[in-house]
Amino acid sequence: MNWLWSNLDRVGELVLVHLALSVPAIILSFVVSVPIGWLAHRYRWSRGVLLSLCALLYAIPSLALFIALPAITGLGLRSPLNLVIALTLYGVAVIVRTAADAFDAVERDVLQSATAVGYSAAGRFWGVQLPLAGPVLLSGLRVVIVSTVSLATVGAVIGVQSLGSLFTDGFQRGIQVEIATGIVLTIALALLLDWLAVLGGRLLMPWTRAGAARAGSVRPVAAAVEAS
Amino acid sequence: GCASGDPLDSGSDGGDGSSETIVIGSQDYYSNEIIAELYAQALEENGFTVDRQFRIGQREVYIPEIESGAIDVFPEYTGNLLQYYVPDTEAKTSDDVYAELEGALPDGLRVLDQSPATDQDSYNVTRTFSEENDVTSLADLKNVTTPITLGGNSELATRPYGPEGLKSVYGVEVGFTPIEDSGGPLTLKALVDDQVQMVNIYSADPNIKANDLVTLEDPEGLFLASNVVPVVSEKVTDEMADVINTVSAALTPEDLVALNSLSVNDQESADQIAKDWLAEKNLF
Amino acid sequence: MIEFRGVTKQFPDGTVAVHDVDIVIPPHKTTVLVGSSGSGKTTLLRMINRMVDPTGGQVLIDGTDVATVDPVKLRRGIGYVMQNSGLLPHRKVIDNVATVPLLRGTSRREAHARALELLDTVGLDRSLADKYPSQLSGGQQQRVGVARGLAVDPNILLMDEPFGAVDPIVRAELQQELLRLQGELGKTVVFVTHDIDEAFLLGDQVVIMQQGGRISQAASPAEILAHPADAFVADFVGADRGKRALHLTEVDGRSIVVDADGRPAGVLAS
Amino acid sequence: MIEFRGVTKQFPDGTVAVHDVDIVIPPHKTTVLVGSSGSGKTTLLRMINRMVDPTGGQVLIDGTDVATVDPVKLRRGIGYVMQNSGLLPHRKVIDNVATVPLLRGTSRREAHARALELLDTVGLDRSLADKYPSQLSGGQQQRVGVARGLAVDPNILLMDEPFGAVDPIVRAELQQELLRLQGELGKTVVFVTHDIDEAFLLGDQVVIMQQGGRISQAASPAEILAHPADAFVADFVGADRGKRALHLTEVDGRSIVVDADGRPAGVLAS
Amino acid sequence: MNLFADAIAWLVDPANWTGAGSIPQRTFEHLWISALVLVIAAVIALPLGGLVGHTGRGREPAVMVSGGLRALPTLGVLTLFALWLGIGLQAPVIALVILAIPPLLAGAYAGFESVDRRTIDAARAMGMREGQIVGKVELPLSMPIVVGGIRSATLQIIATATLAAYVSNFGLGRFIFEGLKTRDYGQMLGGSILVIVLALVVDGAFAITQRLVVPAGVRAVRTAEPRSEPTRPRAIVGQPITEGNQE
Ligand SMILES: Nc1ncnc2c1ncn2[C@@H]1O[C@H](COP(=O)(O)OP(=O)(O)OP(=O)(O)O)[C@@H](O)[C@H]1O
Ligand SMILES: Nc1ncnc2c1ncn2[C@@H]1O[C@H](COP(=O)(O)OP(=O)(O)OP(=O)(O)O)[C@@H](O)[C@H]1O
Ligand SMILES: [Mg+2]
Ligand SMILES: [Mg+2]
Repeated sequence: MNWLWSNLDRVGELVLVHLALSVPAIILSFVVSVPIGWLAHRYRWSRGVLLSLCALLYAIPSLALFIALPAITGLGLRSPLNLVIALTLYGVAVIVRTAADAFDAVERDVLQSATAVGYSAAGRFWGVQLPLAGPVLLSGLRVVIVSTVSLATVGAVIGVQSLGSLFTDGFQRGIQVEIATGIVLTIALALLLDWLAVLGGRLLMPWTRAGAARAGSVRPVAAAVEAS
Repeated sequence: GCASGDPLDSGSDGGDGSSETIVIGSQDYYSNEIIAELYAQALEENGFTVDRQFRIGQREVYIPEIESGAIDVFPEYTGNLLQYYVPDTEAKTSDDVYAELEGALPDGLRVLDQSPATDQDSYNVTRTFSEENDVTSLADLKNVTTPITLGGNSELATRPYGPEGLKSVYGVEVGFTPIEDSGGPLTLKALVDDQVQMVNIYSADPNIKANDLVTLEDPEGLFLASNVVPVVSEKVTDEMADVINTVSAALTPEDLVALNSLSVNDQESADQIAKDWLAEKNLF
Repeated sequence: MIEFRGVTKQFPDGTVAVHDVDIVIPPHKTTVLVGSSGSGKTTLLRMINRMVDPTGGQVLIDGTDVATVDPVKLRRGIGYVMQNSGLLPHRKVIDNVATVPLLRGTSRREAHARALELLDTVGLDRSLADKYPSQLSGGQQQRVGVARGLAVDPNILLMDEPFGAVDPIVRAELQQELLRLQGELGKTVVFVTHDIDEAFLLGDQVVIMQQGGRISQAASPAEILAHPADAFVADFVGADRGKRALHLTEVDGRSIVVDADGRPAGVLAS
Repeated sequence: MIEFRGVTKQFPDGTVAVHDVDIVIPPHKTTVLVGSSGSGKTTLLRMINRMVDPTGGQVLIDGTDVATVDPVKLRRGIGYVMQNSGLLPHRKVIDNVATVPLLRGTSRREAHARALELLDTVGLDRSLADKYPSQLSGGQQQRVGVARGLAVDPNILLMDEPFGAVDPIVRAELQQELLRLQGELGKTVVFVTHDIDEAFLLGDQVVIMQQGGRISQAASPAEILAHPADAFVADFVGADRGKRALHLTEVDGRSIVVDADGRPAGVLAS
Repeated sequence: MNLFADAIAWLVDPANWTGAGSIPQRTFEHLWISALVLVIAAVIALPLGGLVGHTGRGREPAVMVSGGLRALPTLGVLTLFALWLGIGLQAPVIALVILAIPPLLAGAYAGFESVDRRTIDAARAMGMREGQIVGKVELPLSMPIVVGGIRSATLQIIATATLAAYVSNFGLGRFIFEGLKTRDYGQMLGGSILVIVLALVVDGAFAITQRLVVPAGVRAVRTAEPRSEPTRPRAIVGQPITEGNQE
């Protein structure tokens, strides 16, 4: 415990650094994935290709990507930008499939009816398709938030500061409290961002709350619970 | 207040105009950070402005940054640094190493005075092992009949003082198990649990004493001496150099072990450890 | 008046959904397209607002070929109601009703005021205005759909099985409501169903379609019953079998109308 | 014979789905439970095969309280057909039909032979035996569901809106098929629907249920039409309004039966 | 791009294909630890997820656990357990099991949940016992999603098993750490390529398995989607809206 009290400054600093690494990566991967997901949804043939590429991306060991990336981007090894790019790539790998599913999940009838009442193609995308894909996109975003915050710690192995530095340092010095602090803070940070995303989702998509209220009141399937 | 760096600042933009700010770096290693902190606080005591860019990582990462001028002061170790520039160096003793190092540094970089404190690779065995096999020196290992496995960071496998060196210099054959905590608690645990019989631990590591390990002597000079030494850029003025030299001179090998112990055993922060030591030594 | 002139639609995969259709849909009346699944009703309907473009022939509205009109503009002037109401689930009821006026650039205030009136028109309580579609029952959603279709006061209202997904009791209610509304508003309604009862109830003109997108007969319900154009129509409306071949029987002093299978169809008014 | 004696069902959440129901379901006849959504029809039906256990009263089959019978055994002896056919999507048609005999330990060979016969019985081609349910049309699936319900030659067949999800034309076909089958087999059929037309067509006895799980009237269709027990029933069957209040009119020399709204209901046989 | 040439050179160097610590040995080790972890995690997560999906109870906790575990940084867990347990396989196995549980758990409960309640209802009405419902109905019908969960867990395990090398002398991660520490980036990248190839091969094997274990009828549902609709097919289903919309 002694460690924690004498290092509050450093811990606070690392939390900020960690945020600065993961938040841009989360936002970037979301922004990049939505159009890719839309492509996969819109053009069936591209779906297989895009989703396989994502699976491939996902299979790259993080450590390897952190090292190989500078060779491609030309950035310094220690540049946090590398890490942000790598995390973004992983985020994209995670979220693209969900994004495609999100657009698939929008009911055709609703789109048809939007067309029928006179939405233009662009108007329909922004006004109908995107918001209605929102709930599923949000679920994808939440997975990305959690996994990105957690994955960002691996950068510490190659010397990019983050909450992961508490693991490597605690490991060298044999301070378990330090590692535990890192773990707890990583989880807390992930859950905090996740909570913010949920909150944002509620604000931006008020109809989902209304829908949930009704879904809850729909009568339970009689037999599932009843006759067992 | 993020002293150790704005995360989006890669540190490659060295000359940001304010000539009085001096950038101090450190390895991603607690002991090195403490020394860097000593320099930093000493300089601050004397009215200089310091920008701390600590915990940068391995040598291959930060050396280019020192060379590019992004970092002005960096605590180093003479032997290890020399090997970085001259992998097949023949120098062994403190003075030889220091002398050769001065010549080996690229233009624009220099080392200040080296400190008496050393922190170099050393091979350690448990007291039990030492007594049972009657081993106190690397040369004695020849007589050990049971197989010996050496534990240390993976790079040790290819270093001149690694298994190859042991074989060529002392004629000892050892196995090798990589353990990636730079001679930290995991290495120690592996040794104590007899998963490995000999480990590479930095000589200033307080765990050697705390665990009653036996550091094997190195009569043939397998390891080069490695004293603490600051590498500095041209931005470091004579006044600054004086301050740092004063610190270096005051730092004894025992001090370094004690400082490390404060970090590992008492879990104090580098900042606190440095402050207390400077106060105790009453340097400025 | 809507006029189909030799209209054919062949989809890219080769399916001929509508084959050489000629028909006139009179204004201010309800025309019902009826036929079994896949007979091309929806396709025919959608050619009116250019959701589908014909591969042959012309569709004219008041003499203008729709092919010459910008589809988005065209659609904004034609009401459209579909089976599952097609409401936008992320918009409140009032915004759903006001969708097209808003798209057209009507001020929010005006559009909302008009939307509230429309809720009255279709018999919905104004308190529902701030709910989301998912909070409404199926029948209420359908009414909102109708209100939306009426929002720009279109001359033409296209309805594609609007009551197909609600239960029979609510459906009966909605049918009555539509009859009342149509009595008041007198729109040109084109209504698709595959329920012959519904067609007979609502249609001034009933168009019976058969597989392959051909029209078998287009006439008033009574005429179709009295003189089915061919065996397919007779069979389809059931004139010569089962439920529409009726006779009378006495039960406890009341005249019960009974079908060919002996099941009662109703009571004869004395 | 199935007998309900003072049967009540209150769900754990407090909903009273069925309230103090007394009714006798005669053997070898079709009894139809009809009523609007939520009136407790399904709950009543499920108490027969113990998918739901009553919270009050007794359900007797041929004098035995079902509560004393092992539910699994009970269910294996009672046919059950539901709305979406409830077929197992990962089993071929033939295996679906043979499910219960196989569960009972009949040999595979025998069960399959019987299943093929049953396909004939419900009017399905034997070539469908090796298809999966998803490869069948809705109507065909429903027939397979009926065949499965008949597989153990049960005395009792429970059908919960079996034709609720197929289109009206197919539905009419299936209804005729059921009438034919029942003419041949003479099972005790309990049939749930909320379509009063279907109830009148199929039921020897029609049980009209109202909200809160109470029975309003149980009688033959003609009786119900002639003498509705109360205003609710009269309204529900439409005897005093709209489509069942009929009168005659002449069109081109034929007698057309027309309802209160002036829409034709059929042609009077001369 | 020079780096990639180094990597290829390292990969084709016959010296790296024989002896202790050779590519075949490391690959085998990597597969071995991945399989071990997968089996342990599956034994924990699959029955639990199946239970949650079958009963519909405990869904909230299951969602929270799988979400929360996802947030657990593997590196932290690995180092913490390594401090307690020392070098060797125990710490990485524990860390990887924790990593693998969320996708497996989620796959299992989502799979069981995805089974149409009405199908289960019908099975019960026919007189199937609970065990038979699980074994003959829910299990086969949930297979596509359950196997999907296993597949994604496996991919993660194989990619992350490289971290095992941080605390043990095991697996393909050794090449990456050795390369990192000795600045032999060709070796590092070569090692990474091996991991990627391994992951893709295993994933491909899974794709084939998935085909085999998914009941034929369930597959047919997807291809013949419009027909499976209980109501009449809607003509436009499955067709992107292009008609009249070319503006
Ligand atoms: N976009 C399309 N591409 C290919 N074929 C289509 C398309 N849309 C409809 N069809 C086919 O055209 C025929 C007529 O379809 P349409 O939807 O007009 O029938 P419908 O009478 O409305 O049927 P339902 O009563 O089922 O709604 C059908 O065979 C259908 O499969
Ligand atoms: N398992 C259950 N738990 C709580 N309430 C239930 C349950 N099952 C049914 N109910 C309630 O009991 C009442 C009767 O339901 P039931 O399913 O018997 O109606 P129904 O007449 O079959 O309706 P529908 O025509 O919609 O099928 C309804 O109010 C329903 O919400
Ligand atoms: Mg249609
Ligand atoms: Mg029901």
